[in-house]
Amino acid sequence: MPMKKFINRPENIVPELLEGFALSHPKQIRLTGSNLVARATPKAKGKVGVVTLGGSGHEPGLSGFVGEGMLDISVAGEIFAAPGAPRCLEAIRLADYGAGVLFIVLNHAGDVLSANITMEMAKREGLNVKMALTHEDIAGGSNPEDRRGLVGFLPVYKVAGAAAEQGGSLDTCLEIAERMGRNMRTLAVAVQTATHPSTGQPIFELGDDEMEIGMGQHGEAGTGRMKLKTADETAEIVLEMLLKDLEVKPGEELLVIVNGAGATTLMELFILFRRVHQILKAKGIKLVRSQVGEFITTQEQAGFQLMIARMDAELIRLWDAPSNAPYFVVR
Amino acid sequence: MPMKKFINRPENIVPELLEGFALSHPKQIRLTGSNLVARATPKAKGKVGVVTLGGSGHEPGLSGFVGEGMLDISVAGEIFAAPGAPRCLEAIRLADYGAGVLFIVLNHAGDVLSANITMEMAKREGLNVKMALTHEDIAGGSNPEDRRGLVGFLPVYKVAGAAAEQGGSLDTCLEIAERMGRNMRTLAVAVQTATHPSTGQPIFELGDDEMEIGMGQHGEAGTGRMKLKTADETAEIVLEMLLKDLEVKPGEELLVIVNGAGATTLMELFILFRRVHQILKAKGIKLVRSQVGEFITTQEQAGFQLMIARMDAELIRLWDAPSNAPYFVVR
Amino acid sequence: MKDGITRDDFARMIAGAAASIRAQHAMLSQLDCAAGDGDHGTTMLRAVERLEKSFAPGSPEDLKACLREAGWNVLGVDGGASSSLLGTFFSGMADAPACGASIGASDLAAIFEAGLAAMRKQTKAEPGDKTMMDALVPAIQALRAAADAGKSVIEALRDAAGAARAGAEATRNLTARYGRAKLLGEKTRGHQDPGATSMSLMFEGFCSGFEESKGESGNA
Amino acid sequence: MKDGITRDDFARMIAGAAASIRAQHAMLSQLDCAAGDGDHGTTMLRAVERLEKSFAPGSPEDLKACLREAGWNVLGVDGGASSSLLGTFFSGMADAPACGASIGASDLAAIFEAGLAAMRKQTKAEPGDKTMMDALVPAIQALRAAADAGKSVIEALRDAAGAARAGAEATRNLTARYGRAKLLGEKTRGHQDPGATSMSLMFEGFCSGFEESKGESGNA
Ligand SMILES: Nc1ncnc2c1ncn2[C@@H]1O[C@H](COP(=O)(O)OP(=O)(O)O)[C@@H](O)[C@H]1O
Ligand SMILES: Nc1ncnc2c1ncn2[C@@H]1O[C@H](COP(=O)(O)OP(=O)(O)O)[C@@H](O)[C@H]1O
Ligand SMILES: [Mg+2]
Ligand SMILES: [Mg+2]
Ligand SMILES: [Mg+2]
Ligand SMILES: [Mg+2]
Repeated sequence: MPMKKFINRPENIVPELLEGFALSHPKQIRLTGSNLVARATPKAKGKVGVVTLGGSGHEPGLSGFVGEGMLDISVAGEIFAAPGAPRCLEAIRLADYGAGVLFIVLNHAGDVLSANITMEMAKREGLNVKMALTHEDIAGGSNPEDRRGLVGFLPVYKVAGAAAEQGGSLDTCLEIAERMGRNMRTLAVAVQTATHPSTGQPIFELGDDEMEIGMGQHGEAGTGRMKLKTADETAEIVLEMLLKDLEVKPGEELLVIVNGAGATTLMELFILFRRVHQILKAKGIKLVRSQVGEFITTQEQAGFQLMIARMDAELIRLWDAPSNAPYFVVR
Repeated sequence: MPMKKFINRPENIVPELLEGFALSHPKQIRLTGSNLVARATPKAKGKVGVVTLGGSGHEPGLSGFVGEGMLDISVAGEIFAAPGAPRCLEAIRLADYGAGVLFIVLNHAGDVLSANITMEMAKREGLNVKMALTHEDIAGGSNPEDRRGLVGFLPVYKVAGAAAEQGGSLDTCLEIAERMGRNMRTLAVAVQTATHPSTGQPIFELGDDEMEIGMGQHGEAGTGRMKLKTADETAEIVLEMLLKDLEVKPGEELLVIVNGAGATTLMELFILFRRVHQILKAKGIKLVRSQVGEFITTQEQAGFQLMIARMDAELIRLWDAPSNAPYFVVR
Repeated sequence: MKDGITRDDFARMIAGAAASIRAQHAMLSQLDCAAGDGDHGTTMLRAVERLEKSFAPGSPEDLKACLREAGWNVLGVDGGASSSLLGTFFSGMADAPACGASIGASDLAAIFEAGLAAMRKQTKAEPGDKTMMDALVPAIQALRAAADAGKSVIEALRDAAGAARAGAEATRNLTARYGRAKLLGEKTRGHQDPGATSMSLMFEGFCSGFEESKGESGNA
Repeated sequence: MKDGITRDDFARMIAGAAASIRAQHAMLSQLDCAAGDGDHGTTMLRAVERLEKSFAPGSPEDLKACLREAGWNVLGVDGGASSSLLGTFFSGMADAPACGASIGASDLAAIFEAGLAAMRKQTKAEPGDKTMMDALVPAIQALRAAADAGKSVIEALRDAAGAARAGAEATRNLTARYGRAKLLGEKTRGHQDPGATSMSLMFEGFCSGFEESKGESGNA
């Protein structure tokens, strides 16, 4: 069966999608250098630049969050593959407005490798850059190194981006990013695989009546296969695991994100969120902010990521700060 | 094969999704009366209210666009089914702040029936309400009555909503809505069916190597089946049909919307948009505004809608006006 | 008058229609998959449930009031085209002058005619357009003809049900010109219209409900 | 010195590796489907293309400069873990002191060792972890042992290729502890690691490229 995707030649997917993205948001972003997604209007001198990297095929993530109040530059790799160090280095040079650069990296093998090589090169060049690694996927087990970075990138970009926009120093921005990172947890659920847009191959196999908890963004099979459950049951299982891992106590304030994997509808995400809201309320935990939508997708995979994060007053203030990123406008 | 959707009991889908939606955007919207989606803070007295109706299962459409600068109330029906007149009437009563109500209706058999019955009841009650019908789907042929209302609801809500917010009279708002409506055209393409969330049945059948141009929102089979084409070829075919129907001339200014049907990725929408941009540029037609994303979906159907609209200075100004609707924030 | 209809008879006619729809709702949804969105059975289920409630113990004694309530409740089903039309049908019935306490075949025809007239304000569909009108219009015509010929209520209802069934079956060879199915045009041939089918089922139910009400056997 | 290697010999070794990867890239992507994302063959294709370009006519005459260029270019493939590691490998080779104009087996071992040392700054994976290291480390060890034993370049390369193949094949029974596959843990057993497989293919290619370069037959 031919792949039912609107593409042209597979090897042109990434440049073409970036071109289309840039053309569709000319006021917010532009392509610069080696296809780097940058803010249309660079930040003022003396402010910290915020850069990220990651594979393509997860739209709107990650480049959808370039804009005032969030990222300065996103370095997009090939489909599901990290960009190499040369383009990352170029991005860091460009995003250095004199106050250094915060480099936000999601914990995935390829991204981290590339980021480490970049950091080494950047330091050799004398660039002032610090790296913040996100790793909030509790499916990875208890070792933080094994926890991947999932939709938690969103609050990290948001609060660190706001801190940078407001003139925070590189150390301040790093501290904010790390504080956000330490206080968040994500778990992913998949019910249906996607096809790899370059190869047309299904990414993983899942039985007709199965779902999997602990799914990765690229569909690498996770660990918890089980029979399909209702929305309420699924939300309960996932939320309980997250609350336990983050050791959330009654009275604490949470940000909740429900991220759709691609083919799962917003309708379903609302139904799941409703149950999350009910459970938190019953436990006396305060749901102070939330987002329900598609922030990082894996093609037409069906499933979702649930993220919770413990917030403090400063994180909330930064989360609420304005942004004109194409897929995260905050007034 | 069981349906792979995160739902609970099929008959509870709509109330549960509305509950989740309202809980996820407490600052912008709330549920009122018989599950009507209303602005959290009602408009000031003396302004025109803007109300719409439509089936559920198309999230974020239509209720995702309730907010300051757009809709006052959205009346959501069952999955793919228009709400009945009683709830529409209730909404119109609630949205009457003393300057009358604009009732925006998408041309679909059930919606129009319900809207007409509502209008009759409203008039019997002496309510000041006017109806604007959207019908921009050129797949319906040359008779406007046969043209369905597709994603064109978005600019109509936006410009009429902005006019109302700015204090325009009911006649002004109606004129704006109708002017926007007259100047827009949409065509839909489908490559993969969705399952009906209540029944688990596929909505239509399409061969493994087929696509269909002229698809409806509910997947009622359209008219133009053909072999799958590349993104560029598909964009060319659809855009040419739209430009011809709207009789667009070089130098004119267009708004373009690429709306994903559900499972089609933003990646693909960008690739399609890129080609649209190239063609318009080559023809000397000005693409002045654009939106690429999911505004009205049909479950996990794959495909897209392409909409073009001829803009004038006033329509652009209203399009650019602020909005805090959950799925259409404009700063 | 043995042959007359009271509010309670009407309630049993409704109960009969409800039973008939309940037994066939899956088939109705299936029919709606061919050229629609597969929800017709579900909508009709909700509609007849509300019809029954409108005539349940505790509802008004007055037939007119019950019918008005029934119409409003069916309009409130949020089920798309068919519930709006069916709701309008019952609302319209309430406007019939003949809508008194005990009524004959001719009054019954007048009541149904008033319902049909109200529907015609909302849809231009007529028999031949492949909609519920293909069953409803001939059914009401047969009812009127039977009444005019002096037939009893049950005879008139049987004529109506027969006409409705024939009308519904004939939709198989028609091309849809209204509703969702319209866009499919010629492709709708070969499938019986779901709305017409449910109208035929409702008239069958009216018969059996009325028979039960009067304790009559099938060979009146 | 007949057995020495020049920049041009190195270029032909690269060409041999490229040919070997090209012939098998679909299989490599297929292997990557089992516990990865199915792109390894594509990435390796792009990587070897860039390696070839870095040694193409017009590129620096100096082996060191070519290797540095090759490393940078492979890093720029944007292909995830493997291109970053392979790029680092070639960048690292450029830092070897032995990297002169004409080199022997021992110098070649030193060059590869420098590449490996650079990689080890980026990954803690060692043989047994089911990564490309399972092929690369024994291959370079075999190269060194052959050089120390006074074998010719081609003999040393053949030993290396044999060790790489054995290492790659042995990954089938290992559990992944690095890269994307790590999350799958025990489930990765039974599948040969794609990265190790491509390293083995590259060493085979080095041999055949070098043989062609020297016009030697297989039984040297
Ligand atoms: N304009 C119309 N006039 C008469 N009957 C109609 C009209 N539109 C639809 N119908 C009837 O409604 C039926 C479909 O009902 P249903 O599936 O419940 O509603 P929807 O089409 O909104 O999903 C059709 O089979 C047809 O008989
Ligand atoms: N940390 C690591 N150390 C060594 N080799 C690694 C590491 N991570 C991945 N690899 C190798 O890379 C291979 C996968 O390469 P590839 O599929 O091209 O990259 P990606 O996993 O980013 O898609 C694995 O089979 C493994 O051999
Ligand atoms: Mg999607
Ligand atoms: Mg979607
Ligand atoms: Mg239907
Ligand atoms: Mg891979």
